Amino acid sequence: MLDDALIPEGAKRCAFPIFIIGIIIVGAVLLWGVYAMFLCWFKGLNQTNMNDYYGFALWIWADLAVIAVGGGAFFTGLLKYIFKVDDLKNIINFAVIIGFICYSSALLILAIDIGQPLRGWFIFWHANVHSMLTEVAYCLSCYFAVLTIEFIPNILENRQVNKVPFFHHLAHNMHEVMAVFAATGAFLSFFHQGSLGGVAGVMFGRPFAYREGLLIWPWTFFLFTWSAAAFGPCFTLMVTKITEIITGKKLVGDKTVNLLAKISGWMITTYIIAKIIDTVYWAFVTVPSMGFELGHFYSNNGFYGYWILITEVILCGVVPGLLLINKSTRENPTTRTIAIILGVIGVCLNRWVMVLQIMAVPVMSFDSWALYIPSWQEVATTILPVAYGIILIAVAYRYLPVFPQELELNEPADAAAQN
Amino acid sequence: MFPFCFEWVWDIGHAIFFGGFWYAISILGAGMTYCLLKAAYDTINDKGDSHH
Amino acid sequence: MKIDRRSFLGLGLGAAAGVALSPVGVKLTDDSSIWTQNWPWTPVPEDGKITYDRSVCSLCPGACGISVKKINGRPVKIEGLDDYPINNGGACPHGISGLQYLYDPARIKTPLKKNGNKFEKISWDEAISLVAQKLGEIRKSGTPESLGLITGADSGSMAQLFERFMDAFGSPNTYNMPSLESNLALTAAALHGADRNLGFDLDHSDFILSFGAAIIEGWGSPVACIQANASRRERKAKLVQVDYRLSNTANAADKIIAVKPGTEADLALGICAVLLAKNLIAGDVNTSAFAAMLAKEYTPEKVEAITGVKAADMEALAMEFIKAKAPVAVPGKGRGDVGQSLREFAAVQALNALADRLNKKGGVFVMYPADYLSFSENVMDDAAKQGASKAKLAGSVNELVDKLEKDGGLSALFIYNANPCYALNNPEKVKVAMDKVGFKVSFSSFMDETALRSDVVLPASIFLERLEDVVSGGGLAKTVVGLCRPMVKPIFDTKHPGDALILLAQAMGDSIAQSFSWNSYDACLEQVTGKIWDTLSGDGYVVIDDKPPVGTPATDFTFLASAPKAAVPMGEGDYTLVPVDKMRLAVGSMISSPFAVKIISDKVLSGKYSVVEINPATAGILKDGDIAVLKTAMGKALVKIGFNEGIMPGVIGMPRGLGHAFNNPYVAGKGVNVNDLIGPVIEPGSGLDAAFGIKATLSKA
Amino acid sequence: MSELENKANDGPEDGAHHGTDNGPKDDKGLGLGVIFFMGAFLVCFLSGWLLFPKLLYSKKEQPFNFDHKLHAEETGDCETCHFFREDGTFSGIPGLQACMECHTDEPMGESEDEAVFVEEYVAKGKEVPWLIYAKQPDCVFFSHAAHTVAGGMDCKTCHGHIGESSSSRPYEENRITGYSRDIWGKNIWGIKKNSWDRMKMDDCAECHLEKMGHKGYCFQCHK
Amino acid sequence: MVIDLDKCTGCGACMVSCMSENNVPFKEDESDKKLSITWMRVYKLTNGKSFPEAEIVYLPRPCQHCGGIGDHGHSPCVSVCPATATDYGYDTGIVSQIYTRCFGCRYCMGACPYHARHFNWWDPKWPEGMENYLSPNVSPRMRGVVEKCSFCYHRYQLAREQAIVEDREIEEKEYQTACTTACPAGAIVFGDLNNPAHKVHQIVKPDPHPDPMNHKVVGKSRNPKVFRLLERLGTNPKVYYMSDREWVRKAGDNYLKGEWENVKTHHGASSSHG
Repeated sequence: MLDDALIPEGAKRCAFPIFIIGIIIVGAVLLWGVYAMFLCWFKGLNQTNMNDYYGFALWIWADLAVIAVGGGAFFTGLLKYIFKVDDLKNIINFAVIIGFICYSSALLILAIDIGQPLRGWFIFWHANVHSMLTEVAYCLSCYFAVLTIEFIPNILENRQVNKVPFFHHLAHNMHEVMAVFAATGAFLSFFHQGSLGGVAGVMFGRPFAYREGLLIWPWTFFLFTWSAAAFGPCFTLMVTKITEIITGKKLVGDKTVNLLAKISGWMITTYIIAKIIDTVYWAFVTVPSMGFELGHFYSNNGFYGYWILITEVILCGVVPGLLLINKSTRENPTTRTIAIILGVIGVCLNRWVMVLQIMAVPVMSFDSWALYIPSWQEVATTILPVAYGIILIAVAYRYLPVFPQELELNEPADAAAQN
Repeated sequence: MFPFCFEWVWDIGHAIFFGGFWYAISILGAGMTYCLLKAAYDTINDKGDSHH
Repeated sequence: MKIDRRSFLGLGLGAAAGVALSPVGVKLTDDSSIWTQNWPWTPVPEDGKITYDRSVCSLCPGACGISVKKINGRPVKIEGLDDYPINNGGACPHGISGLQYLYDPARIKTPLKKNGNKFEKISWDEAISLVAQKLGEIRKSGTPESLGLITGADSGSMAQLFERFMDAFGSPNTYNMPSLESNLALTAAALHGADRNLGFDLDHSDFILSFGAAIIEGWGSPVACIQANASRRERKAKLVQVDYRLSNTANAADKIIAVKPGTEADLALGICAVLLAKNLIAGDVNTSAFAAMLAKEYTPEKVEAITGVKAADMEALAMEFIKAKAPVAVPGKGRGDVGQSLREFAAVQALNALADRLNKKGGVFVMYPADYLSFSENVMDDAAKQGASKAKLAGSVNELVDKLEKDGGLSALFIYNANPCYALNNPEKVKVAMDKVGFKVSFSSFMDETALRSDVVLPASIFLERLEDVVSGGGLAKTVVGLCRPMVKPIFDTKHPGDALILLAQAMGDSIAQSFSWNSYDACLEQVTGKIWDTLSGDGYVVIDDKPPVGTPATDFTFLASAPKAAVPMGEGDYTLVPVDKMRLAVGSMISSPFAVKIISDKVLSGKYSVVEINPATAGILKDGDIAVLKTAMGKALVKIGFNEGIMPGVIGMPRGLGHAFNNPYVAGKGVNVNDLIGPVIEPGSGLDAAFGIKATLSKA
Repeated sequence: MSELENKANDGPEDGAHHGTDNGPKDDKGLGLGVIFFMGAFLVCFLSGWLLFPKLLYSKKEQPFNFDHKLHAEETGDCETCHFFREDGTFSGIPGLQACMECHTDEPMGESEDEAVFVEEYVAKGKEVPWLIYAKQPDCVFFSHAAHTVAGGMDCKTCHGHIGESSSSRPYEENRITGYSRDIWGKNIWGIKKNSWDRMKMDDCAECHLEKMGHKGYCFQCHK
Repeated sequence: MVIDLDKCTGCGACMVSCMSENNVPFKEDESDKKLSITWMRVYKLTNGKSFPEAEIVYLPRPCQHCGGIGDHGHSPCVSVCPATATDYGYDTGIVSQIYTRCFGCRYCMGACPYHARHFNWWDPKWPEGMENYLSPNVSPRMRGVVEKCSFCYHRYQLAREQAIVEDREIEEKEYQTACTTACPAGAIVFGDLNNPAHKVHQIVKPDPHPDPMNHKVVGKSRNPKVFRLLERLGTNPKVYYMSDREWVRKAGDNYLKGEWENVKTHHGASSSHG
């Protein structure tokens, strides 16, 4: 094949043309998104269906969602390098790549979302340290730097690149001190995941969002960090599963998978308990003190009903949690996969509620519910990162030794793999 | 962001926030610098083959 | 040696490092953001010396004093003029938007001549000589009376100048657009004798009985009325609103008397009957025939049957009215202009007369029109004398439209301050009538529906560009003459219509020229207002009269005694469609400004749709926000359903002032013109179009 | 890390099979790379420092030369021409009318600037299109009254010694932002020595903090 | 600022006056109010009954210039702005902003329960020639930034300059907002809430102490007819509303079933002194 020299030693990859065709197909979707992106930049945000009631909409949700599911990177890193859970080395590379994709996407979406992209740097230069968004911006960009650093060695391990002694050594040395980077990453993640929760929690003008809390941090701050740590691994596992299906190979050993699933399970369960407590306190103490009954937030409109609360907390919270802490259901591929998918849906739904439902709920007694449907430009720019992610994973998988176990798990002569 | 920025005030809020920020930045910076220098050093010392 | 990729790598890195350590990055980052802060396509208003200049607004009959803020002589803001006798500091949304009219690119920028169905620009000289020549031919043909004039101006020097031109030319055919002023004058003429006005002393009344008059929504002199209402609340004076929907006025009222649309007159007469029966009426005016009719036709039971107001309630209301210290009954539902009947006005005024409220503080003033203009004797040659002495073609503008539509009769027509092709009911008919006229000259500032149909347009400077006397009207209980001053030189190649008229007259030559011997309108104004010019130009206004006239005028009830029929709404249908006047929407010859359109509620205009008020109780299958087909004998339109608990079941309220059809994306092409759906019902005896509404059907689109 | 190292070890030999460049060449390449690096670095570095500022700013001459020194001597102070209006707003650069209070349609003196003034502007009754060195953007509100009257500040503090100049220096405009160069300051890094070298927000803030104890609220200086 | 809702006729003069005073742009279609920039918006409230018992009230809503919880100046919008493009003036109590600093994240819009903040979704465009009426006292905003009512701060600046050159204090009548001066019904009263000589203070009689029933609330009115919008949230607005009608006062905030009956008679403590 054309690119043999680049493909990891001994690994089987699909024929180059097939690979290219795949890339082109996904690339088309990517270009569509890029086109929409430029429309938003040059014509302004009138290209979206946002309005003065929906200052935050699909994009901010996408942002929160990808960062939440990207949380798998920092949490896995934390376990691997700080708590020395060595089995995770089999999935850490992939976790990092996924994290890298999620965070780069998040930054891109933010760059499209703001009305004055060329002034975006004001958030750093003229920072208001009391704003949760400032905290988000800082930690987000710093942690993205960390992810890049964590990703570099993997790139340097490409067969050709690695031949350059300098790069070879660089990769080696970076692995040596990776723990330090991972620690910093964990620290940063804790804060920006949290402050993303804080973004909603501090809005005391918006009873649906407002939460009491600890010092300057509303409870949502901790809930967001926690949920990211809990559901992030689910996403890592889900993407691994998908990759395995597409490549038709086993890439990560069951031991590792089950371990991560178990950890995730316990995190989810503990998180959801906290979440339930928070919701109950909010519903029966916080909100009534502002003159609202719980029903106000789930009635008199065409979309937001109690179903969304139940789906998020019970169906996509309690259920996956239990499925994953229970040994038999965890080690059964079907139930495990179901739990993982439910978990990912759950965390995305939580972020949706904490962005869009807040905007939809009327606060003034004479105001009314506001519902919104995104414009195609918004949808396209939101799909853009997905396409970009697929391409990056495809390329990484093809040319980098992402899965240390790949060779041993796919002993001799398995059929020519598909990409 | 910097003490000479318009918004900068010497208060606890800025101390904590930017303290954390610059701390993180310096660790990352130091870490990378170390790796790069070390890598350069190794490259020069072992001509091509690196045995440990 | 060999240049490999590493050399290029070095090259790239070197360049990057070099740039990074130079000021380029920092400076460009900063400058690019500064660029976004000063985008060349975002206007930067010129700064300078701030001055304030005073004038009078003549957009509507309100005649409010305004203060214009200028920067280096450039007007930037209009506000109400403090201690001006009419509006003392207050202003309305339309007056404040004045500058949008001034700078509107949709204005007519030069004289125009119709060529086929296109307009072509011509110079003023061409325009004037063209019109002069056409009119010349008409005079030669010996039928000067075939020149018509449709005007919205009832008073002031411009109205008289046009009259003078018509006389000098030799035509009696001057017609006024229906307005509250003209309706009140007609009422006064019918009850108290010709050439009088009615003024309602709302400021001092302690019990206002309004028969649907939208007192705080544009009735009469809007700002003055709103202020009267505000002071009423402080004086603890009562307001009782007779209405079929919760208008803002009804909402502000202490009590609402719900009547079936179009039966206000019957209620008024019913109250008269009660007072008569209880013998609570003043003096012994010649009420014999009238009294007999009241006693016979307007017994409480009969009135209840007609109006739907409980007999007991009506009697109670009558007693409350008569027992009040200074009660006054106010006619003219909505703005009191289109769709009014003399019967209704007269009935309400009769109530005032019987309750002895004429020329009393807090009552109705029967006033003589402000007499401050003294034109020199009009020079009329024989042709003029003959023509002017001929009978008018019709009694009112509505009858004129009928006449023209049927068998023509005018060979030329002037239109000034009027937009009959929009403002009259059934505009389609008006357009047909207009097409029967050979030669039409418009003095409009904007290319409105009527100007579009004229053959020559002599564009008028707007009030901010001209000098003019503005007389208060609108049922005010005082007469104030204000001076409208030019705040800027005309923005476009427009002229003061007075100047245009003078030029025209002089171009016509002989006797007409002699009648218009001034060298400019400004000179003319100074001369004809000689008596008060100094005060007028000094203070900016002259209060002619603000006290109750002395003596009680006689009242002649014969018109009412003749038992005029009430107008019945045309057509079939289970709903009655009625137009609704909104303060935020301009009507008549005035077009809403972009700002006014911007502030219209989405319960009035939604996208391209007019929203109609309908009580959910009688909405049938229709739901709030549905698009529905509204059908009447005159035509049908797509409208949006707006549920409104505040309107009488079975009634459809539709905003008036929308649906303009000309080229201005900010104010036209929005909603439908309610007049398109209503057919005129001409009232015998007055010639008024008494169509207060029309039967209609609604069906889901 | 184990297998990573393994891979690293057999890296070079493996490369040899494919005949791509290996060990020794690398160093040369690197050396050459270094030379290229230095070259590119110097070029970009210097152009960034020397050429860039030239490109960024355009030079414009004033309509004609104005002698502040002379006028100051004649009138004795700044306020005669740069006065406050009754309402407390500042008149800024005087208009033709103000000039004509002293000037006539006859040139005063021989200078050709005087001639230009009379022929081009006085005769034609045209305002002189002065280019304002201290022009702030539209978003800025600056009250001269608050600073010079209430605050008792000296014109020089912000405007420097323009009052003593006898000739008008060229007006430099930033091609991107349209700002006068005086706002950012002559120094390309925006470093200033005197209070009047720069007129950016930070300079206002600095002084406000010092004098008022607070940098001020948005609307105090923005509109 | 105090607005007498019983006087307000909903004529809209305040909105127009505001727009022409502050260079607010307009579009061809403004009927989607969620995309319509109106610093001052007049809401229409109804009591839900049917004709002829139906009642309405018009409620003009400028920026409420919140003092935030405990009136410490942490307004809902100010505390969240990441770029310090909006702040709370402790001297005037006005929430001010720098349009050129704002980079359009719209967090403040989300945080404001009154929808008082509006985003420039489009480039402001005036029909050819109409930009001639723009006022130099307020800078036109560009696409992509948030804007809101400023209590006509520029009028304060102009009054201040006059006062400075005449070496005196600003008088009450010298600084009035555009909506106040325009209102034909005289429904809007504007002045310094802390100045006992000013009419607003005399009407509102704000209680300077925290409300014993809700410590977030400061400056509760001691006038039983006066209320604020969403007072319970602790936003502490500087705009007060006045009405004789109980249902109107109730509509100003949210109450649990039966709660209103207990709190409707609760006002700022008359014992405490301003």
